[in-house]
Amino acid sequence: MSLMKEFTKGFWELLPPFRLVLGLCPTLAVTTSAENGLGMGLATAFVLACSNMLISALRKIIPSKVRIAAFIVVVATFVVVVELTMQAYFYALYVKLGIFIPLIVVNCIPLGRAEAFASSNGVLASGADGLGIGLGFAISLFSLGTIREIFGAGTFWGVHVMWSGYEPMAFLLKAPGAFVCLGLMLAAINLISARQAKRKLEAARLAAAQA
Amino acid sequence: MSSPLLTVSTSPHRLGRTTIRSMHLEFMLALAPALLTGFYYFGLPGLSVVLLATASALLTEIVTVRVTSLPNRVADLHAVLLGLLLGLILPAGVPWWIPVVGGVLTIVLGKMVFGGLGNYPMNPVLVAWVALSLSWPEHMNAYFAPVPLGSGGEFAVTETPLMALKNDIGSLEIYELWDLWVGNAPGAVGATGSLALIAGGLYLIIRRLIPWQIPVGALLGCVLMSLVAAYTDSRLLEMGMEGLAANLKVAWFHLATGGLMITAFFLAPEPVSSPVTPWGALLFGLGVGGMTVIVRTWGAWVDGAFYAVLLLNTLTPILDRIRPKVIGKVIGGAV
Amino acid sequence: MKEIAKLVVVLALICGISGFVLAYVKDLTAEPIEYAKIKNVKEPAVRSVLSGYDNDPIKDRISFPVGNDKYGRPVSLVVFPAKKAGKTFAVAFESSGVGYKGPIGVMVGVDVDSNKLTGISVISHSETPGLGARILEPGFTEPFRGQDLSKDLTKDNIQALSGATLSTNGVVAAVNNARTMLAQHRDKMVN
Amino acid sequence: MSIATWFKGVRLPRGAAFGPPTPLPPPQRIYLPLRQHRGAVCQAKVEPGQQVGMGQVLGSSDEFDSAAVLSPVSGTVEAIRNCADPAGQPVPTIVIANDGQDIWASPEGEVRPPLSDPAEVAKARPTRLLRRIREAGLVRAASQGLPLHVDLSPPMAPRSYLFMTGIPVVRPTDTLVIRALDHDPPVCPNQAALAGLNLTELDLGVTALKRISGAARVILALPAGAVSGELTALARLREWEIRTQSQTHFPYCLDNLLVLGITGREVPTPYGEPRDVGVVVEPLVTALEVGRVLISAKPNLERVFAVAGDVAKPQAFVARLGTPIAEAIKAAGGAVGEAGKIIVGGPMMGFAHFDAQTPITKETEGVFVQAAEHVRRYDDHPCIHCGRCVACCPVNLVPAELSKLCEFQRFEEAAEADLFHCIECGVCAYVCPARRPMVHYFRHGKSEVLARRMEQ
Amino acid sequence: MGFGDYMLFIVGAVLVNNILLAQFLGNCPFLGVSKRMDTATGMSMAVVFVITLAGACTWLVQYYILIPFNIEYLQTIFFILVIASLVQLVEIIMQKTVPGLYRALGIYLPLITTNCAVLGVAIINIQKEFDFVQMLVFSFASAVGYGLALCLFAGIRERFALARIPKVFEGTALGLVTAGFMSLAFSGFAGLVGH
Ligand SMILES: Cc1cc2nc3c(=O)[nH]c(=O)nc-3n(C[C@H](O)[C@H](O)[C@H](O)COP(=O)(O)O)c2cc1C
Ligand SMILES: Cc1cc2nc3c(=O)[nH]c(=O)nc-3n(C[C@H](O)[C@H](O)[C@H](O)COP(=O)(O)O)c2cc1C
Ligand SMILES: Cc1cc2nc3c(=O)[nH]c(=O)nc-3n(C[C@H](O)[C@H](O)[C@H](O)COP(=O)(O)O)c2cc1C
Ligand SMILES: Cc1cc2nc3c(=O)[nH]c(=O)nc-3n(C[C@H](O)[C@H](O)[C@H](O)CO)c2cc1C
Ligand code: SF4
Ligand code: SF4
Ligand code: SF4
Ligand code: SF4
Ligand code: FES
Repeated sequence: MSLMKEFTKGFWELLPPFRLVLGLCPTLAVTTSAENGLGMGLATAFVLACSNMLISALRKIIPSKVRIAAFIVVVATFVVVVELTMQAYFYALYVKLGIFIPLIVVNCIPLGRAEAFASSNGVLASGADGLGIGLGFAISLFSLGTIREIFGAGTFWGVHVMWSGYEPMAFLLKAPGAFVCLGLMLAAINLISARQAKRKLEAARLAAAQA
Repeated sequence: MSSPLLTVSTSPHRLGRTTIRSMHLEFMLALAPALLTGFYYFGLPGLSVVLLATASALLTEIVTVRVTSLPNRVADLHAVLLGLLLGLILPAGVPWWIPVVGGVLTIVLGKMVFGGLGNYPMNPVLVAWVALSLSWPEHMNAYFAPVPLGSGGEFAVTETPLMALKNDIGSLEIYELWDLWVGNAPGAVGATGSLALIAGGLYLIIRRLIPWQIPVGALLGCVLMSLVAAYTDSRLLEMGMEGLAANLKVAWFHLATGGLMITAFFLAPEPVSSPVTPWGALLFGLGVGGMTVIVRTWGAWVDGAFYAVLLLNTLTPILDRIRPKVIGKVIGGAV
Repeated sequence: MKEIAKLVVVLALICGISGFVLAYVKDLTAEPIEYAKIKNVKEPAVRSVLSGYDNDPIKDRISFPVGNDKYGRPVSLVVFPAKKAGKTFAVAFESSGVGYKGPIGVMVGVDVDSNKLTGISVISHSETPGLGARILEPGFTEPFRGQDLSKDLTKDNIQALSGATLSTNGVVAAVNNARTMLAQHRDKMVN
Repeated sequence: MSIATWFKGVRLPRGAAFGPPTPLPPPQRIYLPLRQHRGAVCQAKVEPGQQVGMGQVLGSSDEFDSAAVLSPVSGTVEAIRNCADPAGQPVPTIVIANDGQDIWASPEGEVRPPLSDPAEVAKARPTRLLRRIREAGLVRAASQGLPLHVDLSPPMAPRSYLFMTGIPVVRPTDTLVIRALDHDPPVCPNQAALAGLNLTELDLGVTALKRISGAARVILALPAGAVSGELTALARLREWEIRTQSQTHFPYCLDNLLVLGITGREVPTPYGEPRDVGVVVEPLVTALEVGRVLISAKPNLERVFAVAGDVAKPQAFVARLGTPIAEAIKAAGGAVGEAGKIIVGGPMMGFAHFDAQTPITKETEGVFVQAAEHVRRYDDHPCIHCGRCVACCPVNLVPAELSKLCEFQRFEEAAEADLFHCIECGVCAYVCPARRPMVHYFRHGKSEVLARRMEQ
Repeated sequence: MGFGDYMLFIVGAVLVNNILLAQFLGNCPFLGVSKRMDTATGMSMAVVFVITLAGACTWLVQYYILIPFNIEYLQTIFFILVIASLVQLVEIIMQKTVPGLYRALGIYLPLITTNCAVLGVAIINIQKEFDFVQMLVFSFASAVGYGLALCLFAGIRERFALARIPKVFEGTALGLVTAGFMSLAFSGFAGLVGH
């Protein structure tokens, strides 16, 4: 049960990059299409889940003085594994994601989770946490990529989806569009959260009134 | 013993006549000559672009204040002014939906996201213009050749003087400078009539609705940087144009063409995003003028005026730190 | 002291293991990576610039050293020959020129008998989408087909992109580089 | 005035020019706050029910910075209660029912022998003149005025400003400015006094002030176009300089800015005064009162003031101190239109009152009546950064930023951005198209900062 | 490269291809420490210092360790370790030798370890095959560009603190939109430097 909870918290409560305002660079840079977004997200999720588990397994052995260095080595190892694997089997995607694959190392999410969660929790829980947050990240990137691709290129996963005369709003695919889109999406999420909070508050008030 | 219904509030008890709404009405008045010039040369297509942009901006504002909790300040006519300005800097040959989308972007993205008038960091009209340009560059270059009203000619997309200059410095000689000043040249609907824009701008300066430092700085910056550009341009020498007179001709050309005049008098002095301090405003103006010519001469874009404003907008908070000495403040005295 | 020794040992161990793992993974993926590069980048390009062959240009590729890079490591040129009845009548290989934002890699196909281009295909570039990136479009690459390579190509021979002169120049330069390369190594390419 | 100031401040509408002040009959009931100036409150020296005569001391204090309150009429003390003074602060106030007899408390009301020879005054000991002024209960005729004897006495010790790093100010006074200008038109008592100018009183008053202050140089600051031949002749005789200036270029008739314009000396703010740069500025009304007190040897029981705005006949009056402003408004033909605001002082810097019974005091320069239709409402619109306030602020502040800092309760930062140098002239609010309550923000900010510093 | 070329190179790195606004590197600290001008300037200085130093160290590692031993595929892991230890080292040395500077920059140093900009610039240095001097100039100029964007951004955000911003946009959301606008503005520099 609690494993499930560790897993699902990444999808809303701790949804990166919106809730944890971390990992913004890849979010902004690679989400020019749904495919890129998903690829980047999954790569990160893989690194996150693996490094979380390994770090959790090693947590008793690693002296706390060198733990950050050790974490970095572990994360970086998995990043290189992903780098090589993608190059071998997903070459086209690898080329598109470019420098942002190696940058997963400094993407604050894996290190942040290592420090905040894996270093003090069991292997399974850490795996669930890493996978959940990683998948949450992948979903976020996928959504952002979808929006930008549909309006900015008129396609989804490379397939035309807008009406025939539609001329895409290329602005969305460029750097300014990335920032603006992410900002608007964050605002939308804020709005939903505010509504949720309000509803919860009202429900509580109603319950109190009834009692 | 006390008399009823007396109002008590802080001084001053008498206020000037200028309100935000009246200011905006006067801006529109000041824009009227440019709009008429645009109508004269670009006819119904030009007029409809302006009207569409204005209507779209106004409608967007109305809808936005309806569906959000933002205060309803439609009556201050800000949206109308923004839409008008946007329409005036669009080419007459754009498809109908460009001014419509532009109006929406201006209001929603440029203004409302920040909470409305007073809060946005950059000129909303120009934010929208650049977003449109990055998105649909071909449409945003659909400039018509002028066809004076009643002459019965056909509108056709053509090269603007600045595009011509970018490709070939010899274009300096093609255009009659007088045509450039009255607006008889290809360009955006309301940006070609330099004289009309100057007239409106002078009105605004005299009415003290814009600080004189910004337009003066912009024109000065443009002239100075044009001289630098001309001085370093070997192509001029190859054409046999040499000396100060030739360089001044380049400066004169830069002043009269493209978006410089509407920028100097209407877009750069946009209050919210420009500095409030006198020296800050002057530097801002100089920066806008100089940057315009830099982009035109060495940059990738054909015209630099609008980008220049956005760039200088990012500097506004820093320019605002340049202040005059406070009268009565003793040097060395603490607060 | 013991403490520090422990720190060092643990870190060294982790690093060492990591090194071993990565070396192993590197080994495992070396083949697939090489294959992926050719498969994904070169093959489609080769197929689009060559036609009328009855062999498999990818399988029959030849590579020969054409010099050293600045660290002294050898650089090879990979040539994809198009053969009919065992005779090479055209070759495709990669060449590059400098565009608006860095190098543009172009797969150039040349008919070795007539010295005419059988087609070009841009395989790597970092030009601006919507501007320079239009060098990818058939409208731009088609006019190259059939151009005579016995002298340097110029912009006027083809359909230059308006607003992207630099990108255009980059592609033209790549084709001209290919001409030089072909002249130098013709014997190694055609046999 | 320098070119730099030409573009600053605002041009206010010119009100109707005033003739000489009309005498106002003493009212039935008189209200006398026990503090009518900046400084200490007086203790009441009478009790309810007690009979008082004209000139009788109703309240006094041992503190130096206070001026005695003398009865301007004869009658009965009705009550002593807290009423709002012109600044809206509650102050113990003596209410006297006027018996209409105007009986002096002491025989003929004389306290000291008259001093009516300018030559004598010019040589009199300053302390002697000061004592007369103090006994007459004179207060500098300006909002927030000091007791005149305080205003004229050199500071006892180098001034230590609350907010300044103790720059000692011991500059001897060398210039006396007689200000016949009114800073807040159309409330123009000095202009009215100038219209009915009594040259003898002026001569004597200025001579006395010059003697007391020790100034070598006297400058008459007059409204442009109001220089009469007689006045010029007197000025030439006495070697006074005359300077003229527009009254409607607000706020350049305020003391500090006037001193800057005339002498080029910058009065340090906050809380600095012209005398810190060697200048004493006195309103014309005060100079005349000094002259009258010396000639008549009686205390000052009257005040010249203006009633302007939405009244039938805007004009200046001379009335007993303590007269409720309602009486003055009635005498000016009554308010026109629906009741809006009653403002003690002018429209730019005066205080709006909720009570028309507020009395004329020694600080009152006049009353501005505003009909409801002319009352302007402030708005809570965000600042639109138009910069009009910056262009106009006479002391070169950036009011836009200050107002935002105060609005968002960042008071300490506002103080660092020179909030305390704001003279609250209201120019920024006047020109603000967003109708922001600028002066309200500034006062609030100042009071918050002061409160916090007091706590520390 | 002559002097003029270097100038263009610098303008390119600072303005045209601004690592932050055009290349999306170092966004987390960009949004994290830009609420006030003074922290932004502190961070900017720290970034300039670390990026330049890290650029040099990683360059040396690349050409004197990775390439000679043919282990370029370990670039990522080597670089991040070099950067992390470098930051630690700088912190310790600074604390001992220039405590004043340490107090000013110290709190920003750990943040920088997890900053894409540092590793990103190090990798770009190698990808673009810069020589040592070019690398130094590029790293420094990129960092200055980062600092410039950060300070301008902080100026704008300070103004937001004095404005009634809609609730849902408060904080990061509006920061992102504004960063987008800045990126829009910086696109005006496009083409100033040809390649
Ligand atoms: C609010 C609005 C937004 C629009 N946005 C776009 C757009 O982004 N791209 C586009 O090509 N057309 C846009 N259109 C225009 C219509 O889709 C247009 O009819 C369509 O492009 C068909 O063009 P055609 O007339 O060339 O067939 C928009 C229209 C509206 C009303
Ligand atoms: C954002 C941006 C992207 C650009 N991308 C390209 C490009 O990809 N290819 C190119 O040749 N020029 C590019 N340019 C440069 C300009 O288009 C430049 O004006 C052009 O190369 C000059 O060529 P023209 O004579 O064909 O207009 C770009 C400019 C900007 C501002
Ligand atoms: C590079 C960088 C890394 C950060 N890492 C974390 C982190 O791991 N965990 C965290 O809670 N905040 C982290 N922060 C700070 C957050 O972005 C945020 O500013 C902080 O949590 C304060 O949030 P608040 O403004 O909502 O209080 C980091 C900031 C930066 C610049
Ligand atoms: C001369 C002038 C030009 C203006 N230009 C713009 C503009 O380019 N963009 C804009 O958003 N608003 C513009 N405005 C309107 C401006 O946003 C609005 O007037 C102020 O925000 C409040 O008055 C302009 C106003 C003036 C005075
Ligand atoms: S704030 Fe003060 S002056 Fe205003 S109504 Fe309240 S008590 Fe009266
Ligand atoms: S800030 Fe103060 S001094 Fe300046 S105009 Fe406003 S009220 Fe007057
Ligand atoms: S006049 Fe008002 S709106 Fe304009 S800058 Fe000043 S405070 Fe802001
Ligand atoms: S709210 Fe501020 S301005 Fe108003 S009375 Fe109180 S302190 Fe003064
Ligand atoms: S992801 Fe780039 S700084 Fe955090």
